[in-house]
Amino acid sequence: MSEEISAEIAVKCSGITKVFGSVVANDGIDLEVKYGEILALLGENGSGKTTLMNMLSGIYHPDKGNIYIAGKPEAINSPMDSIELGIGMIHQHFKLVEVFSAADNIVAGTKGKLKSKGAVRDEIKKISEQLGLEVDPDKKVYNMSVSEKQTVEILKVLYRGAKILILDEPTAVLTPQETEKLFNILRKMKAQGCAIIIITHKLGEVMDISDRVTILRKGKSVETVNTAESSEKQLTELMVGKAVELSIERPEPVNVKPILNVVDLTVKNSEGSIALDDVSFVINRGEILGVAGIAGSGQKELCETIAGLQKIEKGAVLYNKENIIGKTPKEIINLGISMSFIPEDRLGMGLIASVGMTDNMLLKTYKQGKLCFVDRKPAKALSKELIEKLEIKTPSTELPVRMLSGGNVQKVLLGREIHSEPDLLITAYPVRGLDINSSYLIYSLLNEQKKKNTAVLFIGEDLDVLLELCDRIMVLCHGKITGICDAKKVTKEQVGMMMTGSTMEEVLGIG
Amino acid sequence: TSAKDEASQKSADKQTTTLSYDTVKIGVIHIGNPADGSGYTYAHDQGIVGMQKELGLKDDQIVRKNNVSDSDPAATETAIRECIEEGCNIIFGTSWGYMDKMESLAEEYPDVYFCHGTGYKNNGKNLNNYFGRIYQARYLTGIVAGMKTESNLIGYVSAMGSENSECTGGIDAFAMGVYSVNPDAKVYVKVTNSWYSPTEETNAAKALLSEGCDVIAQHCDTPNPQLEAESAGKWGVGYNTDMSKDAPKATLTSTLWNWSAYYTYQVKQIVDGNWKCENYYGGMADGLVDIAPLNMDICTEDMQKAVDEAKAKIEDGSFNVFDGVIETNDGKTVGEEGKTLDDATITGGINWYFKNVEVK
Amino acid sequence: MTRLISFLAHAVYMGTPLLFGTVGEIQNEKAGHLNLGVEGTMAMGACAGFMVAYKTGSLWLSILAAFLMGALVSLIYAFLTITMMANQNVTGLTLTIFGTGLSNFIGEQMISASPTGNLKLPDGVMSSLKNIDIPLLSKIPVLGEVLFSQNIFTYLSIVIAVIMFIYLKKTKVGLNLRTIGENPAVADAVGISVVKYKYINVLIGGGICGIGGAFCSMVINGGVWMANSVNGLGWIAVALVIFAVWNPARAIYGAYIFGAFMVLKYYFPKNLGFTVPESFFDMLPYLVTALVLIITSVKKSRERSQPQSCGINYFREER
Amino acid sequence: MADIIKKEPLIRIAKRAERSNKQKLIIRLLSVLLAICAGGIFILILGKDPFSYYAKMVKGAFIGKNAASPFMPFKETIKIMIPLLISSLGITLAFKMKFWNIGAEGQIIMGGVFASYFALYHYDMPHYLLFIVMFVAAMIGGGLYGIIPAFFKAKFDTNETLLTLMLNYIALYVIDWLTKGAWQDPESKGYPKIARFDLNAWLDSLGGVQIGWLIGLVLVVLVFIYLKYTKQGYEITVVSDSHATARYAGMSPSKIMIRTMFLSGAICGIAGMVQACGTEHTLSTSVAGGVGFTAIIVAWLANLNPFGILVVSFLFAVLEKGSTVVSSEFVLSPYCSDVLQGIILFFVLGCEFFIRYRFVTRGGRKND
Ligand SMILES: Nc1ncnc2c1ncn2[C@@H]1O[C@H](COP(=O)(O)OP(=O)(O)OP(=O)(O)O)[C@@H](O)[C@H]1O
Ligand SMILES: Nc1ncnc2c1ncn2[C@@H]1O[C@H](COP(=O)(O)OP(=O)(O)OP(=O)(O)O)[C@@H](O)[C@H]1O
Ligand SMILES: [Mg+2]
Ligand SMILES: [Mg+2]
Repeated sequence: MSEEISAEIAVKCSGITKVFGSVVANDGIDLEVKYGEILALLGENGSGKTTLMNMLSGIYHPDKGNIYIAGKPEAINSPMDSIELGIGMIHQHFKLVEVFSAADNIVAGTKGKLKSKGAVRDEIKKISEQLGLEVDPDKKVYNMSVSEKQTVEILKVLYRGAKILILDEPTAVLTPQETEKLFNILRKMKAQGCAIIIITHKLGEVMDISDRVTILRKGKSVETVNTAESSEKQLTELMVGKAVELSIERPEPVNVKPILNVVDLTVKNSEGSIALDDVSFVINRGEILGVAGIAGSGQKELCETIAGLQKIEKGAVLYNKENIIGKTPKEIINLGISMSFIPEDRLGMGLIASVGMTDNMLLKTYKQGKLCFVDRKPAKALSKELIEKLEIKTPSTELPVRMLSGGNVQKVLLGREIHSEPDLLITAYPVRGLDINSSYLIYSLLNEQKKKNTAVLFIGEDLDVLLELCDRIMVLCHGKITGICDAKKVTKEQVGMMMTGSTMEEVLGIG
Repeated sequence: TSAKDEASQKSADKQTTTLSYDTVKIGVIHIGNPADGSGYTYAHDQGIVGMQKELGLKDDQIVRKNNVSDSDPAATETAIRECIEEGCNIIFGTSWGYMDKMESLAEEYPDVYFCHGTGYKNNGKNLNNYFGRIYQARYLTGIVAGMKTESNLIGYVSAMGSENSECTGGIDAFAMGVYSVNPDAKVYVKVTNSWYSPTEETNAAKALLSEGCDVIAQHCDTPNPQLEAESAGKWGVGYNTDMSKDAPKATLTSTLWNWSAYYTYQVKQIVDGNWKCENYYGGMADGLVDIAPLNMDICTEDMQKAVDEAKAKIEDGSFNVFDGVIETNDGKTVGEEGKTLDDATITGGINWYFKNVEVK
Repeated sequence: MTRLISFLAHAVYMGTPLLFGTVGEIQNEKAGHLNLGVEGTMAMGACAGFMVAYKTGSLWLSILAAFLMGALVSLIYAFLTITMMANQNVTGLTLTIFGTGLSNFIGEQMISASPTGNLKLPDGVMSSLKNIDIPLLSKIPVLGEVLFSQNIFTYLSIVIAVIMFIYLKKTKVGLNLRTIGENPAVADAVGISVVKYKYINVLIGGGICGIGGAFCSMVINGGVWMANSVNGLGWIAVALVIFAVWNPARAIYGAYIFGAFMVLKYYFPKNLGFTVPESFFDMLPYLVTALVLIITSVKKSRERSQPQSCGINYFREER
Repeated sequence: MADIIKKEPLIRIAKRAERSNKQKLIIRLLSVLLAICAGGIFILILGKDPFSYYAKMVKGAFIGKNAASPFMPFKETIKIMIPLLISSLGITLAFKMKFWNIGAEGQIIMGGVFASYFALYHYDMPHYLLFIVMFVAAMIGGGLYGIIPAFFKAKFDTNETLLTLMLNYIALYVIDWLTKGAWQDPESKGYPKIARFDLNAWLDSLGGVQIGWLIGLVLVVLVFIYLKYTKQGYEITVVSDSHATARYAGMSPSKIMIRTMFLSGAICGIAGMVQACGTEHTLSTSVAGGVGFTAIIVAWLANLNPFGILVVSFLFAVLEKGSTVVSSEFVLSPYCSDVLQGIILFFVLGCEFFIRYRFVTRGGRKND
């Protein structure tokens, strides 16, 4: 069983299989990564990437197969074993204790006695300086921005002296600038001899950072290629298993007329600081208005204000010239305003995780039935229709949606919202964490809405997509609008600069 | 309801059932657990055991239902029904709260004799009541406490407040006993608001001790007040059973129930065909109440003498405790010269405290 | 003044079993386990402590026994909720039924086996349970009489609370435990062995509750065995955890404040010209707890709240 | 430097695919069987024969020795079941909303108190009118008492588990106070208690048992329909899952929470009224008598299914009634039945595990 494996090979998986109930998540996967190398792991949603990495980090236990670390066969029974082997993983969802300080989060679980605050601070400082990270050790996690949290996660791993680093979709929530910073750190670590495995759905990033790419499809490892000898197109085809056309159409807006007019809107967030600062803009029927901005720049509050979920400080939101401020969500619905809104946190807000599709379809229409009873028949029919139309993978309309994969959850939500034939569709990060194929499906669904003369507010994070899909782009920075520009006339760099605070005038040089 | 009609029909035919020592079967409803080894339930159960011995009944002629909360009518009913189920023809309910349920079940089962302890109801057919002049014994223990106290402060842990005539009357009798030998002594009362609560009783005793009381008397079910006195190096007067078993260094004497006197009398009456459905209100002369032998390690011969003298007067009826005009602690008086309080007042109408009592 | 001092000293005395229960429950909750079985655990500790003292005459052995018994019955809870992932509330309630019943049952069996018909602790134990004046400290006016002229259990409870405070706040294992209580998935991912920590802390917490039980049976009941000696104190201890905002150091004075409410009725002046119903005094500790619960929630603070994962069982592969 | 392959643990836990309803039922039945066996061992330790113990217990809960009324024990069993069933149904509403209402005890008491006011002071109205008045009063009493924790939970996110627990004790002392004060029976000759209700205020009996059982059965159906088919039931599902989702759908989680807790408390209040007017015929501190706590266990074991609750509460009543019969026949301590009940529950609770997980032994990598 023990074949000779070079100690240069940091991780070697051979024939790893993992089954959950009736789902085969990993099916005889092989993978290899050397010290001083960055390997990208690519695959459609549900192809088993996270599962495989979770086995390296000791969260799951493989049903079959062997794992070799630094050339030796190892059984990783728990995260502790994994850490002892020098493996550090940054998970798809942050694993941080919200009420702890950065330092406590970093130190928890490490060996040895609890060091004094000063000593810990010095150590953290030393590591951060080496790689150009910045973090305040005493800051509480709940006060941190997404990228700060990410930094703490990285420090956690480094503090333990990991030589093998696994990052599961670390860039999904980062701005391009932050991503670049992260990549610089990774390159430095690679130079220091670390082995790095990174998972991302963004092909540009794969091309940018990795040395080699391993592609998973339906739980199997189908191919490993050298990044330099490959192209985005080839990777996509390997991942999907067939040739695909990846382009976003942008039909010309027709019948454009204003539907929503936001005037001088100021909103505080739940912590009491200003989240939206004197914001004014117009959304038109028949166009897609993109919103760009670093996460936490007020996108959430904007969506929630329009949906009637936020208290405001001042300003007005005129919907067909009627001010909807002060109305409850129910009143907004009752007014006959059909507004649809896809929340940032799909399962936390928008869907009922513990029940099936049928009951989820009812969420906004359950009041319609006669008397005090809920009429489930139309909802069931709608579920079946959506399963067919959107290729939602679920064994039954009654399986709790919590059990569905992320991509399918997204389709359920979007399907329901679109089905209500809204005049205004608000979507926030609708493709976050989705694979390329599913993402393009969503884009075409949005375009379909646009063609039906719906107004679409699209809050996105991938600037390439924003630039390709939207008609106009509004850029938010710290709750202020730094510019609203024609998507066809700006570049990615210009939008990026506006996201960090430069005004449109400065960027585009318009006096 | 038709069963009920039938039943009352039957009862009309034969008001009382004749029983023999072989066929008699006795159900006892206990509020606590006789196995606890002391306290109210233990005292009643000793009475049952004594009666059983006296009359030579077999073990299976006694059915016990233990831990039947007397503030739980549902549990009470279940317990009584179970006894009847098992063939009991005499039911003794030992606690006050069983009264209403016993009354209604007595109606439903006219063939069964119901005897309820400590209450007042009587249906003239098959439900009577039994209780005793425990205040007589309390008076005697008051004499002991009054002679023993050095600080002239005597503590009294009472389960219930002045709304309860049994407790209040007991305190008054005790305080009168104290007064008879030591007019300077005061009786401090603290109320636990519960018949059985180890924690509350300890706390009440502790508080009394901290106020300088050096004898702790009690009308509650655990020996904790005695034990608390013992660990403080002070003295006490127990209740229900001889608590010198629990606190030999502290308990001067205890107010005792000797329920076997009643149980034996009652069962005999029934079997002998002498059931008259009268209420029973026995006293020291009947042997129903008494005080435990003085603990001579800490008591004196003088105390014994004083107790014996008073006891003789009570037994021969020349002294009735609540005789004459009684001064209360709010400056009023009750009673009339040359008369004694009637039993109805004693059992249900005492809500005043004797002049040397202070509720703290 | 002396009445006030006795009142305060008495409050400390009554606060003692509460302090054990509260510290034990804090440790449980810090491990993510809302253990409603404190009452039953204390009852079993009461039984074991008493019986061992009765048989051996050794105070220290009896405290050890109470601790071990508390830990042992907590093992049932731990196994059911940690390994078998049973609902914590229901398991805790069941533990209370079971523990109280078994404690009373064993006591009853022992009484019937005793020749005197009662169980009384040997004099040696009783004398070691007397109040001990701490040299010097007990001479401090007021404070000395209130705090430093108490029973061995009281001192032990304070020591345990302080140790627990240091453990939770100042040590690595404490930090690891708090991580588990907040988010076991995080703890697991950083290599803290969640199951082991949970078992150890739930068991030790139970053991501490057990000692509190021993106080009830051995001290409050003056050395004679009585059924139901814990008598609801376990429930107050559970509620007190909130008052103490999961901080064992705050639990110390929290317990004494609650102790004070429990004995207030015996010290409240009766000559004020109005009478407060006894029922009201009995209600007071619960009423105050309810108010404290509400007030603490009004001015909520993220750090000073229940550990996030409390009440939710953890399974690594769950999502 | 020998290659040491770390062994995998001897036993580890793995999730299993969803069980079918039939499998679930079988597992639950097996767990009850196992629990009974474990209880049997305890009985054996007591030196009694477990078979005759259980036989006597079951028989004792159904059939009596008295030939004239052989089913009296069964009626007693039903009487025990009634408040348990009704309050479990009440709790279920709250639990469905993930509102951990352990305050059924207090809500039962408050229902009892409100109903008793009419039974004590306005008993002279027509019997059925009185019944309706008491019924409504009980619902209002229990319901209002249920609203208190819901209000604070909605407003300040106050921990409801502990607040409801405290409210139980507060309610208890309210009765205590009524007993010794305002409502003390004037006839009680110096002993604090509340008077026995006038016959007019007693609940009718049907089939030899107070009508509460019928009320319970009706409530089973109503609660089932309410949760499964009504709009309000749907709202409860949504709120239980996520307040944010509910708000997003235009619902007001606070309103729903308060409404649901009103109903939950109101149903518990009915249990109090049924117990006071149907069984106890007076109001006492033990009108709830721990039923509120047992109801939590019942509701949970029944998986919050109203029909399941019917079955489980009946089994509990059998256990309780049967235990008192055996313990007096076998001359056993009353505490034995608590211990036995605990043992049985521990096993049943533990066995729920096998519905969702399985143990995998080392090397045993089969997948089912
Ligand atoms: N807790 C669970 N219990 C049982 N099955 C689950 C559970 N969680 C997920 N699944 C199964 O996992 C599948 C997908 O889960 P997962 O969210 O990991 O996919 P994914 O690859 O992340 O998808 P996406 O990329 O769309 O987010 C579902 O179809 C479901 O059957
Ligand atoms: N805990 C779990 N329980 C049950 N099934 C699971 C679980 N985790 C993963 N799966 C299954 O394993 C499959 C692979 O999931 P995994 O999360 O590894 O996908 P992924 O490649 O990481 O997808 P994504 O790109 O969305 O992150 C899923 O489709 C799901 O069916
Ligand atoms: Mg993944
Ligand atoms: Mg995913």
